[in-house]
Amino acid sequence: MLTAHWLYGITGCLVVALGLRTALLHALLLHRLIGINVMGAGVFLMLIAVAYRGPGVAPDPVPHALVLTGIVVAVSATALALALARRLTAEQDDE
Amino acid sequence: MIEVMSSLLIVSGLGFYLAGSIGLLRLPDLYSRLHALTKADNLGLGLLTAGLGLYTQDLLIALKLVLIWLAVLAASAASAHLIAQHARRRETQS
Amino acid sequence: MTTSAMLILDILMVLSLLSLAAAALATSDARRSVILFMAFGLVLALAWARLQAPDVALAEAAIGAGLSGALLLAAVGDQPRRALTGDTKPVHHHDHSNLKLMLEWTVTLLCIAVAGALAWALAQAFERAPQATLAQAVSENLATSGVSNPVTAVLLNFRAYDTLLELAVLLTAVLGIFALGPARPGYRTAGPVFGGLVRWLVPVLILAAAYLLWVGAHAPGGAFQAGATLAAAGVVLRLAGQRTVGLPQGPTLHLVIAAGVGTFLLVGLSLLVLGRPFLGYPPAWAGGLILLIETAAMLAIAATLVLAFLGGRPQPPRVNVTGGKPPAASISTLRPRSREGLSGADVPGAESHKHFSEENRQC
Amino acid sequence: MSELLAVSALALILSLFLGLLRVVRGPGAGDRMLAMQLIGTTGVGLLLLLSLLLDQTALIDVALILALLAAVAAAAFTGEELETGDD
Amino acid sequence: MSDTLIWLFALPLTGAVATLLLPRQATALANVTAVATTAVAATLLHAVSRQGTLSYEIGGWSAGLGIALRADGLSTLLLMMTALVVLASSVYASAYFSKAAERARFWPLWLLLWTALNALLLSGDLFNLYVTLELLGLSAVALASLGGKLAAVQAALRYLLVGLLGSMMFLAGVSLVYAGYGTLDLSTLAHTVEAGPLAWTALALMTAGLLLKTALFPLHFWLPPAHASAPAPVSAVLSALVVKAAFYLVLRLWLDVFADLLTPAAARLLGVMGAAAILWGSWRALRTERLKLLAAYSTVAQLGYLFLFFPILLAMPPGPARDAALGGLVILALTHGFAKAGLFLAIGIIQQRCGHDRICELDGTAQRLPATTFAIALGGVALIGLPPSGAFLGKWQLIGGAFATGQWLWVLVIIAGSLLAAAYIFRVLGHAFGNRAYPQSTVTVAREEWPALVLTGTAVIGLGLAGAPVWQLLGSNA
Repeated sequence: MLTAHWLYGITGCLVVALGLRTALLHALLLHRLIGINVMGAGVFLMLIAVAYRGPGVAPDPVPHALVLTGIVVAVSATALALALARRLTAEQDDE
Repeated sequence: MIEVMSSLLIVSGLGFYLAGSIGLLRLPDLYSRLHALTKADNLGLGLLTAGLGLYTQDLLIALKLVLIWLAVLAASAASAHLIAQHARRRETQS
Repeated sequence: MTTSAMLILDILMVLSLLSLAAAALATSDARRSVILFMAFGLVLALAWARLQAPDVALAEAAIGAGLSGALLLAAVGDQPRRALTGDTKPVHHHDHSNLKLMLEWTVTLLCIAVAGALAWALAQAFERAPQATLAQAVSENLATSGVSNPVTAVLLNFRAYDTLLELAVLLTAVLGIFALGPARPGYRTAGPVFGGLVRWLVPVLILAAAYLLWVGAHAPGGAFQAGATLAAAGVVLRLAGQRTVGLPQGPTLHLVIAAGVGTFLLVGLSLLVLGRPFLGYPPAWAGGLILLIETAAMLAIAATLVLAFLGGRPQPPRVNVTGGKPPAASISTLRPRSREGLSGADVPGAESHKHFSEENRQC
Repeated sequence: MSELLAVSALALILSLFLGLLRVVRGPGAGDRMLAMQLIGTTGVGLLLLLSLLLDQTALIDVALILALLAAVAAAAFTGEELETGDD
Repeated sequence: MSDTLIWLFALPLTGAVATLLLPRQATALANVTAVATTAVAATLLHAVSRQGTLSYEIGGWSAGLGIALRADGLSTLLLMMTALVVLASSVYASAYFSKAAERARFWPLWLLLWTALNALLLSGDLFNLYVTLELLGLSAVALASLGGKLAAVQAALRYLLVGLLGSMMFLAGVSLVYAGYGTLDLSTLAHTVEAGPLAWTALALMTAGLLLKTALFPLHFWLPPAHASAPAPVSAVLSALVVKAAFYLVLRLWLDVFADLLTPAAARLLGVMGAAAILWGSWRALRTERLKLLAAYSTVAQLGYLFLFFPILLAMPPGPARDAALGGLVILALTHGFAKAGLFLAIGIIQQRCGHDRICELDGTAQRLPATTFAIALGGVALIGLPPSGAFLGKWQLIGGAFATGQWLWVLVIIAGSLLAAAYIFRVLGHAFGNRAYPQSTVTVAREEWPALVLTGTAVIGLGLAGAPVWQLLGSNA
């Protein structure tokens, strides 16, 4: 019975749902973007919780590597979205 | 003996941490919080690292701990100053 | 005693994560939301540490708690000044039409269902607890991978192809940013206090990056963490008023941002031409090749993250920015033109009418 | 001794929780950033404790990065962006 | 021979780096890359048709620990279509972008998009597929925003957010799979997966994410503005290939990996959404004022046909009839790819020559741009599904399958959709052949008109004749 991975895994599920709700419903762009990032964090929590094998046991390194990749990809996407948003405001000001 | 010493250091470090957090919550405005805080958390971390360094008895780790403490000390002094300056500038502008 | 203390610690950690996520998403003030999101990232880094994922904790400490916060703060940057000292409540545009309310409830129920299904599935997964996981395969092949940190072995050897494509994603993002316009105007030159901070923080960050790169072969660390730390040095320099933050100009800049993908391809294809599998390092060479790729990847990652913070190609000092259209409003006030949101109904072609004016040549 | 470390970690996360309250409550952005500094330092302390508690030396490196990046975050928060006309 | 799998993604990626580093020679480099990659794709097609499925273990690590690439009949056909469409669009784009700066921005992103498409079609690993999806999404968004106008940027931003949401849902499903089965390799997973909440949730999440990316009604709202406001060659590739890549993954997951736990109800849901897409997309295409938007809405409708196959395929027992239906699906997808790409390229020419793409003001286009108008007509033949186009074969299989499995309701949808398609195509042609007198001279087949002609010609004639080889290729390693 490993309580820690349950605790963090279920938290991951809840965090995914929180992020998803904002990403779907919020009117403001920045919040949607943060929502998607929070959703990603929830997925990462699930993955790392799955990798956890209890105190003193080496965890599964594969999910760790996947999450690292996921973090970098998420940052790239966020950066592109912010650049698009900046251009969009500039274009709107031009109107 | 060393264990007792390090325990004492750690526990007193924790005291400063808690004092800092409570101060942050209870004190009325930004500037008083700033004063309370910078002292509390730096001392807290200082005592904590001293205790932990004593406990591990590993020179390399102790060195790293000192480095971390110095970094936090310098960084938090500067950032506290910057935040205060920033807030003041906003106040005068508005 | 220890276990119950850890249990309470876990519960508190999980509660902080949930409440920070909820708070960051509930507030309608952009800056507040970003700060709360940064706090969320910080606690997340602690959670990774707690779950014995130090590699991820390093990346999260550098990116989640630091860099993406800086990116988002820069995006909120041009907000009306009053929002900075006191959080004046922004005006809410709540039109409680029945349709909108219904939509909100439907989506909320959907999200609850998603959380439930995820938890249910995860429960089954924990019960199944697959016996032959990849962890075993990783540890069996670690000796021939060229590094002793299993996470680095997965990232740069066993699943190196993922990492190659991930570097391509970074390259795509930075090229997309370049195509969208020039960099932000920049920052005021640092005052004495800030200047003092920069003077020691930047060299320490660079040293830390080099350390993380080196240590990644046998301990937590590696190209990503090092790249993000190096990028932090660039961000600090930019904040202190430097314009180009040490990035090269023109073609050399392209060389740096393509360094990760380029080196990876060069190594992989050379091995292929020499009769080995693509990215199949000979065990004796693996360590060196991985370090080579990681160094190039670190530079590319750092450059990309800094460029993302600048918002475009760095402008050489004192050359006037022409043709740039820096935004006056902030994106926090920006709404997608249709109010329905992502889940909304069909958006007809109304928005494209402006496109007519493209080039009004005679037919 | 490990018990002491565990209880200390618990105390630190309580302190962190209190700091988070200030981040959530504000009221000003400055207050929030100040509280961020505190939870940054608390996080550093917690990481150091965890590194001994879980016997993971690498967490000391995490603490170092966290400390450095907290300063970067503060700088990002207070940086004075130029207006377009300032050039 | 299996080295071709590596070159298929390595060549465009190398080309992307090369065009970035040598912007002056970018156009030449990109065209060389396009020809070389197409040659590799043709080699692969040849090899797969003779030897069956090819696979490659990257780094020499066995699938599971490492990542395996796989090319079977389905993925090879799509790879070939991708190569031909991108090659033709590259030739077109070489003339389309007039400024050197535009070209320098365009080519690296273009080749990165191609890398993503090929990597996605080859990948046999779930997490790797997530990375390729992100690469595809980001490069597509960056290209779509190149138009630079407000509409383009706005559409690109929405496209990005939808794409990110889709990939996150996909990743959540992937995480569940790894949690429960301890593997990410598709073929290993196909053997170990078993019905239960875990597999259902994982499949539902991945499918939902992919449906968002493939713009199946009612998740299509982002597609028309994004495809209509991008530069013409980009629109061509977005409509012909990018949405189809996500569709391919749905097909892969449903028919190969999770085949054992599908229920008719789930397939029927996809069918209903597909039917709604056909009717709604065709109706909007008929009502729209702009040619580009028409083409974009028609993409929404055409994707609907592909999803109609799901309830029919699932109702059929494995055997020759099912293989024939699957072949019909692939031919329909290929035909649409070629026809829609050609259509967008042709519309781009009209837009450049006339300065607009309003349907009601197209009068006289047939006299001015006969070749381009002919390309539009050919594309129209394929979209309606008239013989001898490949779409005719595809729809024939679809109708036959619907009757065979007693689902005749779908037949009505197909007929209605085809009639609507005929209506919107003839509306365009009616205007184009309108005989308002224009003083300008006739443009004979110009260099940039060729790609559109070749693509639409392939859709109508090439694929109409190539039916048998396609079935053979799919059957040889089913």
